[in-house]
Amino acid sequence: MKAAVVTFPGSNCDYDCLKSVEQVGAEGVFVWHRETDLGDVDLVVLPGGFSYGDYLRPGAIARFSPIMDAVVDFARKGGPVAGICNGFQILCEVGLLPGALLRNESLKFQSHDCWLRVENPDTMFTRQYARAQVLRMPLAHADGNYHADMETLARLEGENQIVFRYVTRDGSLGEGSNPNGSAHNIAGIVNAEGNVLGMMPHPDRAMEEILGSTDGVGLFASMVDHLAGAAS
Amino acid sequence: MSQTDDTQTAIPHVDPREGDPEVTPELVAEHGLSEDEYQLILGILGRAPTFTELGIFSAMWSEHCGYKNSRPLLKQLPTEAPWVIQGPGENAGVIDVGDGFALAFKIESHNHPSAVEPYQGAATGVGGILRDIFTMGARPVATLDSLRFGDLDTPRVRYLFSGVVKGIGDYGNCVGIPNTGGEVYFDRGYEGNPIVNAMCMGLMKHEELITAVAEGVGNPLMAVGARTGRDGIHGATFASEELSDDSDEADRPRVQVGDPFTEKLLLEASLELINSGYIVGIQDMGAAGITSSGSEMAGRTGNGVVIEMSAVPVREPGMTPYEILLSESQERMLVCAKKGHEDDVRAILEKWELEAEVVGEVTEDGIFRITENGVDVAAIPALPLTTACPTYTREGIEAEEMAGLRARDLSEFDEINGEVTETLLEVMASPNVASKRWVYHQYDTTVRTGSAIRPGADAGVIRIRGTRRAVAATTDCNGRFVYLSPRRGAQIAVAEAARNLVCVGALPVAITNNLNFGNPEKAHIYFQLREAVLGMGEACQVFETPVTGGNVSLYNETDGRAIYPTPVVGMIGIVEDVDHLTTPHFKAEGDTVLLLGTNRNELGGSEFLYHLHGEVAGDPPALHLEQERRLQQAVLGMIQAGLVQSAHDCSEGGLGAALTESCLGRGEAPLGADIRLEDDLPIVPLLFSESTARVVVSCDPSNADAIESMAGDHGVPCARIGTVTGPDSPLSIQAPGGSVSADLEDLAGAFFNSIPAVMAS
Amino acid sequence: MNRYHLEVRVVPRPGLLDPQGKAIHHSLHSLGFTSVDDVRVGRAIMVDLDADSEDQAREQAEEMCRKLLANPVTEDFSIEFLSVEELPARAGSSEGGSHG
Amino acid sequence: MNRYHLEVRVVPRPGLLDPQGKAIHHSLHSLGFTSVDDVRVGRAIMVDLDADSEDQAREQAEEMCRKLLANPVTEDFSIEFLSVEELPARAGSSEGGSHG
Ligand SMILES: Nc1ncnc2c1ncn2[C@@H]1O[C@H](COP(=O)(O)OP(=O)(O)O)[C@@H](O)[C@H]1O
Ligand SMILES: [Mg+2]
Repeated sequence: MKAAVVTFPGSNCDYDCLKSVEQVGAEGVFVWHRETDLGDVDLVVLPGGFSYGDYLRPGAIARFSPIMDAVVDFARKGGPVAGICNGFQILCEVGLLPGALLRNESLKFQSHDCWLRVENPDTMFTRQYARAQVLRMPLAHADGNYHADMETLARLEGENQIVFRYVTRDGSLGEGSNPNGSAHNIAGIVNAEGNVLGMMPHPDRAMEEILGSTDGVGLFASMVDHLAGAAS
Repeated sequence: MSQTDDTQTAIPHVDPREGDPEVTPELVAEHGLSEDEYQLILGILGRAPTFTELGIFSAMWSEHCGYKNSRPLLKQLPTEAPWVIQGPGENAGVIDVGDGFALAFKIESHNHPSAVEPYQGAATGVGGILRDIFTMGARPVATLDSLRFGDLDTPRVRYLFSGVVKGIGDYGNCVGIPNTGGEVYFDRGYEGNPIVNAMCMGLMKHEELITAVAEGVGNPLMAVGARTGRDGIHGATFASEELSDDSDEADRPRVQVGDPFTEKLLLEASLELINSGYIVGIQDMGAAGITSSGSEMAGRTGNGVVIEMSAVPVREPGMTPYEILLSESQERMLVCAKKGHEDDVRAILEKWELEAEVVGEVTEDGIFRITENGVDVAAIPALPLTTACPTYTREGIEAEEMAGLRARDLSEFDEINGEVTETLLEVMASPNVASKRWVYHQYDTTVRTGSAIRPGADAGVIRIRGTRRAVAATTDCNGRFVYLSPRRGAQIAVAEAARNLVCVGALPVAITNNLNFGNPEKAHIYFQLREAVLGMGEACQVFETPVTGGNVSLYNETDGRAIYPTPVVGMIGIVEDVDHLTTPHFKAEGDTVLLLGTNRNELGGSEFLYHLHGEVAGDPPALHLEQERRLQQAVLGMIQAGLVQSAHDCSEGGLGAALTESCLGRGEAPLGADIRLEDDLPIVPLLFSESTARVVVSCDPSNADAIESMAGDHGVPCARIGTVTGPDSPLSIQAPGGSVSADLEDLAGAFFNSIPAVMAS
Repeated sequence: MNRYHLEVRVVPRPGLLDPQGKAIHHSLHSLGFTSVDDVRVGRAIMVDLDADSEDQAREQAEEMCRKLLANPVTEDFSIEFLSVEELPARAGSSEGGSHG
Repeated sequence: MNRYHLEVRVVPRPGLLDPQGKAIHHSLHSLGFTSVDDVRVGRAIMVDLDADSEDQAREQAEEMCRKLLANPVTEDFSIEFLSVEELPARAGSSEGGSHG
C-alpha cells in the first residue's frame, strides 16, 4: 500500500507525515509539488507547514502548484485525501472542502495540546476510533478558525461531515473548549463523499508515547485499514 | 597556498572609485576606526584605503566581527574535551553526541536591531542563528531564546516584549524548527535596552560536517539565496554602538526584514548541496554580508578571493560596491563550489526556487579583491583583514557603590507581618517566576516530532530518532547576581544551567555563551566583563563543559546607562537513554518528597527582594563549585538508577517556587504536598532565598532509602521533607519560622495567569 | 502601453467576524480615540500593471482577484486606480496583458 | 457632526524587502499575469469615524496612525476618504473627537 506525502515549498510536516504512514505499515513516498502525476498511490496526505510562507492566505498560492490538479483528480475519483493543518487550508482554498480557515480569535499563533471528540467514527479516516472518544493531539497554527456560511454549517452538521470537534479534557463543549474560535468547535471535516478529510490538529505529532500521545495512530491506521478492506 | 608575508609585498594599487567620497579623518572616525587603527591599515596596505576598503575594514574591525575588547579575555576560556569536534572560530561549535551523531550549536544576539524594531529584529536574529547551524551541515532540531526586558508596567516594554516574541515565533514556526526552551527576565536594569539572544542546535552524522572555507584556487564563489538590497548597511558596526534616544529615527534605513519562507528553502537547498559533494565550503552572509563571509572563508585557508560586484544579484538598481559589500540582506549564503559543478549547484538551488550566481573565485595571492566591471575597487590581504584587528586589554575597576550594595544588611526582610501564604502567591505571580506559557505557546514546540520534553520543564529535550539517546538544552543567566558580583554571578549561571540539565536526566557536556554587556571602554564595565569571563571559565572547568563558541554584544547602553552584565550560558547535555527523562512535576499521591542540598539565609539579589521591595542588593548566594558538582552527580545518578519520579532545581523564587512548580506541573493534573521543614531559618529566607546547589526530588516511598544513601555516598545533604498529597489538597509547608497553606487553584491562578493578564491590559 | 499603479483592496465580508478589526477598535478607544465607531482590517495590495487601457487593466486586476487575491468565501475586493504613466512603446508589449 | 468612512492604507516603506509582495508577484506571473510588474502588500484599515469636519477627521486619523496603526520604522501610511454621512446632532457629540 502506497501513500503519497506532497511536499510544497514551505511544507514542514512532510517528514512527520511520512513517518506516520510508515508506522502503520504503508509505504510512504514524497511527491514534490512540481510533479504533475501522483504515481500509483492509494492515498494522499497534504502535510502541515507554511507552504509559500502562508503569504497572502494560508494555502492560497500552494493550491496552484502543478501537483494539485492530480490531487483534485485523485479525490474526485474517490481516492482518500487527508489534509492536516496547512493541508486542510489548501484543501479549502482549492475547493475540495467547504469553508475557510481564518486567523485565530486570539490573533496569535497557538501551539499546545488540545482535545478532540470523535463525532463521526464511520469514515475511512476514523473507523478505528469510538464515537465520542476523546483524543489528545498538539495543535500549532495561526489560522485555524474554521468559518463557513450558515447553510454550509447546517449541511456539515446534518450530513455528519463534522468528524472532530474541539472539547475540554473531559470531552465537553463547555467553556475553554474552543481554542481558536472555530464555528461549532469544528476541528476536522470530511467532504460529502467522505473521502477528503481536513483537520487542524496534528495526529502526525501524536504517534509515540515519548511525544506525549499516541492518539494519532488511529487516524493513519484507519486509512490503511479501509484500503486493505477495499482491496480484499 | 601562498604565504601572507610575500603577499604583503604585492598589494595592488587601487584608484579611488568615481563618485565615492574622499577618505578624510572625519570619515575614518565616522567609521568607528581610531587613529591607531587607521595607521595599522596604512601599514597593511602600504597606501591609503579607498572608500570601499575603509567600509570593509570598519566592518571587519568592529567589535561585532573583530572582538576587539573581548578576544584577549575569551582566550582564557576552556575550549577542549575529547567530545569536542569543533571549537570556537567556525560558524558554530560541534560536539560528539554518540551513536555516530554530532551536534552543532551556537547562540547569537540581536539586541540592537530588536530595540529598534522588535518584530523584525528578533525574527532576523533567529534566521541568522539557523544559518550558522545548517551551514555546518547540520539540520536544525531546536531553538532556544534568552530574553530580557524592562518591567512590564510600561506600554513600551509590553510592545517590545510582544513584538520580540511574535518575531521569534513567526520566523521559527514558518521554517519549522521547534522551540525547546529559553528564559525571560523583566527588570528595570534592561529598560530601553532589551536583550534578545537566540540559540539553535542541529544534528548531523559525523561525516556530514562541513566548514566555511574557500579552498582550491580557481574554484568559483557563488552567491546563493535572496538578492542583495540596502538593508542593514553597517549593521555590524551599528551593533557595536550605544543606543541613544533618537535611534528610532537614525536607524530606520538599517532595518532588515526577514523572509522565513526563503530561509526554509535555503535550509533544504543547503543541506542538499552539502550532501551533493559539489561544494567545498559555505558560509552565511551575516554581519557585514559578503565582506565577512568572503574574507573569512579566504582567511581560514590563506587563499585569496576575487569578487565581481556586477555579478551579485541585487534587489535595487544603482547599488555601489560599498553598499553591496556591507549589505546585511537576510537569507543569503556564499558558497565555494567545485570548479565544473556550477550548473549542478544551480540545478539544486533552482529546484528550491532560489538563485545561485557565480560572483568570483578563489585565488592564490591571499588577497581579498573586489572588482566592479573588472576594475579593482578594493584589494586587501585577507589574513590581516580577518586576524590583525587590534585588541584591547583595558583597565577594569569595580564601581565604588558595589561593595556597599553587597554589604547591605537584609535582615529587616526576614519576617513578614501578614500571611506567608499571601507572600508566596505574590512571588509566584511575579513575572520573573510566573509561567512563561504566554511566550512558548506562541512557538511551535512539536514540529518534526523530536520534542521529548517541551518548554515548561528545567530543560528542553530532543530525542535522536533511531537511537536511545537525546540531547537536552537550556539557557540561564541571572543578571542581578552578575551585577552584584560578576565573577560569582557568571559561575552561578553555569552552575544553574548544568543543574537544569541533570534535573531532566542529562549529562552536561558543553556550552555556548552570549556576553551581553555595556560599553567596555568604561572601567567598571570592563571589570564586569573580565570578572564574568573569568568566573564562567572557572565553572566550566569544574563541570567539564568546555566553551565551543558564542557571541559578544557590547555597548548595550541607553543614554549612558548600561544593562546588567548578562553572560547568557547556553548549555547542552546528553541523555544516555530516553528512559531516564525526568520532569519537575510530582507524579503520584503518596510519593516521598526530598530536598538535596542546604537551605541558607541568602536573600541577596533575590526575586523576593526585587518584586516585593524593589531592591537589587545584598550579596548573591554563595556557590561552592565542588559541592554543586557533587549534588549534580548525585541527582543524575539517582535519575539514571530509576529512583526518582520528579526532579526540580531551586532558582528564581527559591524553595517556595520550586515546591509550587512541582505541585502545579503544566496545570493539567496538579497535586498538593505536605511539607515539613526543620531548618531554623526565618520563614522568608527559608522559602525565598535563591541558594545554589539545591534540588527537590520526589520518589516512590520504597526508593527513599536508596536516594538517601546515594546522596550520602556523594556527600550531599539530603532530607525527607514531606509527601505528595491529592489533587484537592493544598500545598502546605510547616517550618519553625512560619507556615503556608495555599490552595492549588490560587497558586495556579497566580503562576499561570499573571503574564497573560498584564499583556491583555 | 501604460503602466497603471493600482490598489487592490481585499476586506472581510460584511457580517464576518473580524477579530483583528475588533482588537484595533478596542485599542483605539483605550488610547482615547472614542469617536471611532467601526474598524475593519483587510489587505491593501499595491499592483503595478502594464496594459493598453484602464479597462484592460481593470479586467486583468479583477481576474487576479477572482483567481488568487481574494477568497470568495470570506472576502470582498475593490480596485482603485492611483496613477498611470505612459511607457515607451516596445515590440510585443501589447502581449503584456495576455494570460492563460 | 458627520460620520466619515475612510481607509488608512499602511504599506511597507520603499526599499524594505516585502517577502509577501514578492511571493504574490511570482505567483501571479506563473498564473499567466505576466504584465504585472511589481506587487507590494500592506494593510487596508477601514475606519468609521465621527468628526465635525474632514480636517478634524484627517487629523485624528493621522494621529491614530502615528500612535498605533502604522509602524514608523517599517511602514508608511496614507489616508483616503471614501464617503461621509451626516449624523443627527446629539448632545456631547462634539466631544466625540476628543482624546488624550
Ligand atoms: N523565552 C522562552 N522561550 C521558550 N521557553 C521559555 C522561555 N522562557 C522560559 N521558558 C521556559 O519556561 C520554563 C521555566 O523557565 P525558567 O524559570 O527560566 O526555568 P529555570 O528557572 O529552570 O531556568 C523553562 O522550561 C523554560 O524553557
Ligand atoms: Mg530550573
